[in-house]
Amino acid sequence: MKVMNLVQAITDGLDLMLTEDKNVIVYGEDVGVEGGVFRVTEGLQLKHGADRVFDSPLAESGIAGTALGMAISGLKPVIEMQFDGFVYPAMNQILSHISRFRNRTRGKFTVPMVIRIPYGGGINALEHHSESPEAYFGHTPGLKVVIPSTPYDAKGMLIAAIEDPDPVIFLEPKRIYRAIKQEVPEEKYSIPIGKAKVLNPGEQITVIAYGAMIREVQKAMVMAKEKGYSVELIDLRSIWPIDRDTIRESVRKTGRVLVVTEAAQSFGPAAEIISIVNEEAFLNLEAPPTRLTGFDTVIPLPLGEKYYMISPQRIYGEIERLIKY
Amino acid sequence: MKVMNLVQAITDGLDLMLTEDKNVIVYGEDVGVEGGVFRVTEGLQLKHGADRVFDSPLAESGIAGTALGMAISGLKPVIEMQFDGFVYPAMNQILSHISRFRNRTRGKFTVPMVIRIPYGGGINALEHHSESPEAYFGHTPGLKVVIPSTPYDAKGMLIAAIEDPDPVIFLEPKRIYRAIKQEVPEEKYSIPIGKAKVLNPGEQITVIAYGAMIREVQKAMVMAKEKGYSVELIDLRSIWPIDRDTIRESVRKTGRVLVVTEAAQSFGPAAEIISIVNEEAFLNLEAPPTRLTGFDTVIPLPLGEKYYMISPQRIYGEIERLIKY
Amino acid sequence: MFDLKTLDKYKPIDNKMYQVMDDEGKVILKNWQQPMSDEDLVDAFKDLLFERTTDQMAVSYQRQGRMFTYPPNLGQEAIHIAAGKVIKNEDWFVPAFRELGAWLAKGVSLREIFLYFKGNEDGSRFEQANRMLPVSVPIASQLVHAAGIGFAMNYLKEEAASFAFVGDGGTSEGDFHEALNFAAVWNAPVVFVVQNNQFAISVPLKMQTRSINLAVKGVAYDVPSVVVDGNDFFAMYEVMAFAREFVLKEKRPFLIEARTYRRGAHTTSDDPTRYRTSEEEEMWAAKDPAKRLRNYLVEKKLWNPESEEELVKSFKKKIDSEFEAAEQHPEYRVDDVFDYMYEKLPDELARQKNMLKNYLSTVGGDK
Amino acid sequence: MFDLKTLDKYKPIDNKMYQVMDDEGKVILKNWQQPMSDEDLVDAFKDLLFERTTDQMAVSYQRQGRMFTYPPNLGQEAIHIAAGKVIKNEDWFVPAFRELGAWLAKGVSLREIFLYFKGNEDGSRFEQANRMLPVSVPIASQLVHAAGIGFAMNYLKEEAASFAFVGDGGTSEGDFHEALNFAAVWNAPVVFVVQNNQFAISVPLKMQTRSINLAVKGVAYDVPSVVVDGNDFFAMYEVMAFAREFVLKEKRPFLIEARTYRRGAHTTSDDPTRYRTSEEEEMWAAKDPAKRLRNYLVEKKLWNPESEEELVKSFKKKIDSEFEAAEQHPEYRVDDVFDYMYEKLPDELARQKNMLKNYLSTVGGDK
Ligand SMILES: Cc1ncc(C[n+]2csc(CCOP(=O)(O)OP(=O)(O)O)c2C)c(N)n1
Ligand SMILES: Cc1ncc(C[n+]2csc(CCOP(=O)(O)OP(=O)(O)O)c2C)c(N)n1
Ligand SMILES: [Mg+2]
Ligand SMILES: [Mg+2]
Repeated sequence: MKVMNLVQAITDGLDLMLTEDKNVIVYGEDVGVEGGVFRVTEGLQLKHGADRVFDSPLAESGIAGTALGMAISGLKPVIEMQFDGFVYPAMNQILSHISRFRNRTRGKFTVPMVIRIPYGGGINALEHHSESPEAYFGHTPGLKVVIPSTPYDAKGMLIAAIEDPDPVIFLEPKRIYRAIKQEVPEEKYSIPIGKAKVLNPGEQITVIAYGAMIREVQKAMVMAKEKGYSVELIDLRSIWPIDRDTIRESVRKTGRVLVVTEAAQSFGPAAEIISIVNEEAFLNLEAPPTRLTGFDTVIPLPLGEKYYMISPQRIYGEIERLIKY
Repeated sequence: MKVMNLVQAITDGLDLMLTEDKNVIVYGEDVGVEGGVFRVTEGLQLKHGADRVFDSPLAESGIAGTALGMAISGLKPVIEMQFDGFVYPAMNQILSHISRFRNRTRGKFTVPMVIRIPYGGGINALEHHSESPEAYFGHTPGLKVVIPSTPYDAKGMLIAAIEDPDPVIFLEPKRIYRAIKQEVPEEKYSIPIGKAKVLNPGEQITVIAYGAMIREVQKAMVMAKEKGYSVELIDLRSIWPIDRDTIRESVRKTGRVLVVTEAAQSFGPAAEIISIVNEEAFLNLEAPPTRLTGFDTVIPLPLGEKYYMISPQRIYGEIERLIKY
Repeated sequence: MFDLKTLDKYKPIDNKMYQVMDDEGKVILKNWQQPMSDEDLVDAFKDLLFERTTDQMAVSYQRQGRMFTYPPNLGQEAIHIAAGKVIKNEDWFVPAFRELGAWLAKGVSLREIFLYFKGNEDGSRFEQANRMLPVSVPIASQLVHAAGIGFAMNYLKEEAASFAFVGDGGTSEGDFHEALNFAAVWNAPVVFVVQNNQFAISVPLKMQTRSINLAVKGVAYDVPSVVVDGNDFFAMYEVMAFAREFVLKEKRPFLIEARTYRRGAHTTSDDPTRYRTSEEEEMWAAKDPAKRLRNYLVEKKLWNPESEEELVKSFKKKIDSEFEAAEQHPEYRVDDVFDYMYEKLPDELARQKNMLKNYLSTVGGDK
Repeated sequence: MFDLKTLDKYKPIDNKMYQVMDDEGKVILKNWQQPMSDEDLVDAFKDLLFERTTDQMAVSYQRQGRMFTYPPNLGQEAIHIAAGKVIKNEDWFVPAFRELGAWLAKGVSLREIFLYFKGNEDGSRFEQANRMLPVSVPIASQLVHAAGIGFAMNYLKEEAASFAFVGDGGTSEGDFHEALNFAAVWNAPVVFVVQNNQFAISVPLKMQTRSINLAVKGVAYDVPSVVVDGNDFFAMYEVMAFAREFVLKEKRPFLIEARTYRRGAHTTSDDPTRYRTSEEEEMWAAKDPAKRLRNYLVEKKLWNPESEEELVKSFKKKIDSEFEAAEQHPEYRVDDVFDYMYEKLPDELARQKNMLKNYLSTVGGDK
C-alpha cells in the first residue's frame, strides 16, 4: 500500500491499465509532455510512449469523436477534457453518438471509452472552470456517469470505467484532488459502477452527496455528532446508474433525507435523488426530502464563490432543521 | 379572430413581430425560400425580404453564436434549430455564452434572442428527430425555456419571448403542430413567461404536463371523467422559470400529483417538478408524487416508438392508481 | 489513370475539375485507357442500374405508406458505384446517408436498408457488411469518427483505409474542420468524400460557402484534394482508386469533391420545386451519370440498351422480395427498446422495462 | 504602406511573411515610409512599455497572492499596440484573453482588468470601453460572435469593423471554421487576428495543424489573408490598418496571422520549462518587439533609452494605484450573484436569494 492523493491514485490507475492493455490510449489537450494541467497524466508519456499518451489538437468535439472512432475499432481511449466547462463543444458527439452507437447498431459496434473531466468549484478559478455538469450526462441515456470522492475509490472506479464495455463519464472532483490522502493498493482492483457506499451509518437522517461535497458533509457531521445527532452518509459514487437499493434502505430506516450537491438547483442532480426517495420510501418519510444545492446562477468568480459554495455550517443547519422537523 | 393551428399561430407571431420591429431577424437552415421544413416561416421571406428572413450555412454553433453577436449589437434574432437533435452542436454557445453574457458583463451586454426548436416524438421520424431536450436547458442558469401547447398560447408566448430582454428557448411540440386548431386573435398579445395555466380545475389529483403530452392527458381525463374522477390539469408552459405558485396551490388542494413528460426519466424534467411538490406541499401529500416519463433509452425508431410514447390509457391507469392509493 | 502527376495538374486552387468523359459519354482525355476490364465495367453499370432501381422502388414504397422518410440517390450513383468498386472488405466505410450503391457494395443487405427506413434499428445492424458504420444523421459528425478510425488503423498496424462521406452542406459544420485537421495531424489514412450535389435541402451552395470550390478547403489542413466530375464514372473510379492507395502509402488523408446533382427530392418529404428551376434540373439531367456510362458502353458495343428493361424487371423482383423480407421481419419487442443500451442491462433499466411489461400485460400487450 | 499589391505579393499559399524591420529594428523594405508621425510612434512605444510594465506587475501581484490566474502578454505586445492604434471607437473588439495593450487602447481600465483577474465580474463591465466584449474563455467560441456583429453592422448600415482575436491553438476548434465561413458568406466586415505564439499551453503548433501556416486557412472560405511578423510593430500596424479599410470597403472578412512568441508562461500557473527549450526562448528573445521598435527609435533619435527607467517607474506608480483601486473595490455582495442573471429577477431566483440571505443573517453574514 502507498499513500496517495486523488491525482496520484488516478495516475496510478491509468499507468496500470496502460501497462496491462496495449489498446488503452490516453490523449487530450496537454496530457502528453505537460502531464495535464492537473498533472494527472504526469510521467505517462515518458513511460508508455508518445504513440499512446499524447496531445491532441485543441478541439473537444474532435477529441470525443475520434475516441468513438478508436473505440469501435478496438482501442480503449481514455480522453481528458481539460476542465468541466470545456466539454460543451463535445456535447453533440457525446449525446448523439458516444451514448448511442451500441443501441443504434444493435450491439454490433460498442464504445468502450472513458471521458475524464476535472469538475466542480471551490478552487478560485476563472469562469468555465468550476462547472458541475453531471446532470446533463445523467439525463443522457447510454452513458454511465461516476464520481469518486476518495483516492481509493478513484483508482478502483477508474479501472472499472476503463474495463467497462460502455462509455463512462468519469468526473474528478478537482477541489479535493490533493486534499485527501489515503492508502491505496498498488495492485489492480476495481469498484463496481453503480454502487453507492454508506460512509457512515446513522439513524436519524440520511445525507446523500458525492464528489467534493462529501468532505463538506463530513465536516458538518462532526458538528452534528457533537450535538448527539446520528447521521447516515451515502456517497453516491455513481450518478447513472443510480443505486436505488442503498437509497431506499437508508431512507426507510431514517425517514429523513438531505441531498447535497454543488450543481445548480433546477433540473439538477438533487431533484432526481429526491424523486427516487419519493418512489422508494414515501411512506417512511417524516420530513420533506430536502435538497441543498447550488443556485440557478452562473458560479460566481472567486470573490463571490463563497456565496455559492455550500458550507459545512449550512449543511449542519439543514441536518438539524430536518431532524427537529 | 382566425382559426389557426400551432404552425400558423407561430408564423403569425413571427410575421407580426417582423412587421412591428425592424430589428427582428429570422434565420436558420432552410427557413428562407423553403419556409422551414415544417413551413413555420413560410411566406416570411417574400413578405419581409431576404435580408431579414434567410438561410444560414449548415452549422448550428455558428447559427447560435452569430445570433448572440447580433443580439448584443441591437438586433433581435429569432433562430431556428431544424430539429431537437440538432441543437446539440450549439450547446457550447448556448451554455457558455448565450445564457451568461448578461451576467458576465454585469448587464452591459444583453442577449435578447429566441431559439425556436421543434421538439418531441410521436411523428415516426428518424433518429435525432424526436428528442425532448428541455431538461438540459432548464438546468442551465440564464435561460428561459418555454413550451406552448395550443395555437393561442404559441402566438402569445412567442411574442413574449421575442420581446423578452433575455434569451428564450422556445420549444415547439411538433407532434401537435397541425393537430389542434383554435381561434387566435389577429392582433398582438402576449402571454407572460413563467406562468402555468390550469386547463381544468379538479379536486382529487393534479396532473402536470406540457407540450404534446397535454393532449394525451386530456384524452386520459375523458376516461377519468367517465369514472367520476375529478382531475386538475396544469399546463406548465414555462420550464424555467417554473411556476411554483400554481403547483403549490393545486397540490395543496388535491394532495396527489402525477407528472407526465416525454423526456427520459433520470435527471429529467419530471424530477424537478416532484422536488418542488415536496418543497411546497409535503404535508398535504396523500400519495407519493409520481412521474410518468420516457425511459432512460434512446427514443426508438418508428416501429418501436409505441413502446416509448406515453398513451392516454397509461396516464389514466396512473391517475386511478393514485386516487385509490 | 489518375496519378500524382494528374493530381498536380488538377489543383483545386486553380478551380480545375477532373473529368474523363463529356456529357454524352465520350472520352475527352488524350491517351486515356479504360481503368478496368470490360466485364467489370459492365458489372459496374449493372450495379448502377440496380441502385437506381432500388431507389425508385424505395420512393414508391414510401409513397404507398410502407416506409417512412427516404433520401433518394438519383443522379449521384456514379460516385457510389465507383466507391463500391474501390473499397475493400478490410476498409472502413463511414457514411452520411446518401450513398446507397456503395453500401450495397460494402455488403449491406437491401432488407436491412428497407428495415431501417421502415423505422427499425435492426436495419442498422449491417450484419454481413464488414466495417460499415450506420447512417449518421447529425450532419458531418461522422467525419471525426473516421479520423479516429484512421488513427486506430495506424496504431494497430492494419493496412486499411477509411472512406468518410459528407454533403456540400456538411462542409459548413465545425466537425468537418476538426475531422480534416485531426486526420492530417495524425497521418490518418482517410479518404474524405464530399458529395457536392449543389444543395443542402433547399439551401444552394453559394449560401453555404464563398470558397471557389469545396476541395480547396483541404489547403487549410494540408490535405491534398481534387475536384472530380461526380457524374463521370471513370473519373470517380480513378480518383477513388488513387485516393485509397495514396492514403495508405502516404499515411495521410485525401479529400475528394465529387461534383454532382441531386436529381430527386432531398427526402420523400421534400418538394424541390419550391427552391429550384426546371431549367437547372434539365441542365443536370443532361449530365446524368447513367446516361453517360450507358452511352460509353453502347458505343463500345458492351451494352445492349434493349436488354435493360428485362434486367430492371429482374432487379425489381429481387428488390420486392427483399422489401417483403423486411416487412416480414419479426415484430419490434419491448426488449428491443432496452436491451441494446448497454452490454448488461443495468438494474435501473431492468426496472423501467419491467414496469412497462407489467403495464402492457394488464392492457393485453398493446398500448 | 501595405496595400492590395502587397497583399498579392505576400500570399500565404507561398508561405510568405510580411515584415518591415529585421530583428534589430532595421527597415528591410525598399522605399518604405514610416506609416505614422514620429510623435504617434513614440506614443505607441510608450504604450508598448506600459503594457509590458502592467504585465510584469500583474504577474508579481499574482505571485504575492493578491490576484488569481493571469495570462502574460510578454513578447506579443506589438500586435496589441498596433491593433489599439487602428481600432476606432465605433469598432467592435472581440477578445480572446491575451491582448492587454489593445484592451487598454479600447478604453478598458486597469482597475477593471485587475478586478477581473482578482475574481470579480465587475471587472468585465468595461465601463468606459465602447463595443468591447469581455474575455472569452472557451477557446475560439468568440469568433462566431464577431461574424454576427459583422452581420448586424451591415444590417444597421453602420461603418464599423470588428476585430476578433484567437490563438494558434484556437484555429483547431470548429467555431474557428464556422466563424470564418459565416463571416465570408454574410460579407461581414470582420478582421480575424490569429496570434500565433507557437504554443497552446504546452502544445506546439506542429501538433495543432499540418497546414503550412495559419493564414492559408482563409482559402477555405475565400477570406483574404496574410502572415505578418507579429513582433514587427510597423508590419502589424500597416496590416491592421489595411485590414480595417479592406473589410469596410470590400464588405468581407480578412484574416491576419500574426507570428509571434509567448515569451512568458501560459498563465501564472504554468511552467514553460516543462515543454520548451531555453534555446528556443533565446531565439525568440532576439526578436523581441520592444527591442526592435526601441532600436528603430533610438536610431532615428526619437528615443533616449536612459529616460526609460524613469518612465517605467512612473508607470509602475500608476499601475500600483490602479491595483489598489481594484483592491478597494466594494465587497462582493449576495445580490451580485443573482441580480445580473436576467433583466428582472425571476421569482425563483428571488426565492433562492432570500433563502441565502436568511441563512447568512442567522450566521452573522458569513458562511
Ligand atoms: C447537425 C444537423 N443539422 C441539421 C440537420 C437536418 N438536415 C438533414 S439533411 C440536411 C442537409 C444536408 O445537406 P448536404 O450535407 O449537402 O447533404 P445532401 O442532403 O445534399 O446529401 C439537413 C440540414 C441534420 N441532419 N443534422
Ligand atoms: C474550449 C476550451 N478548451 C480548452 C481550454 C483550456 N485552455 C485555455 S488556454 C488554452 C490554450 C490556448 O492556446 P492558443 O489558442 O494558442 O492561445 P494562447 O494561450 O497561446 O494565447 C487552453 C487549451 C479552453 N479555455 N477552452
Ligand atoms: Mg448537398
Ligand atoms: Mg498560442
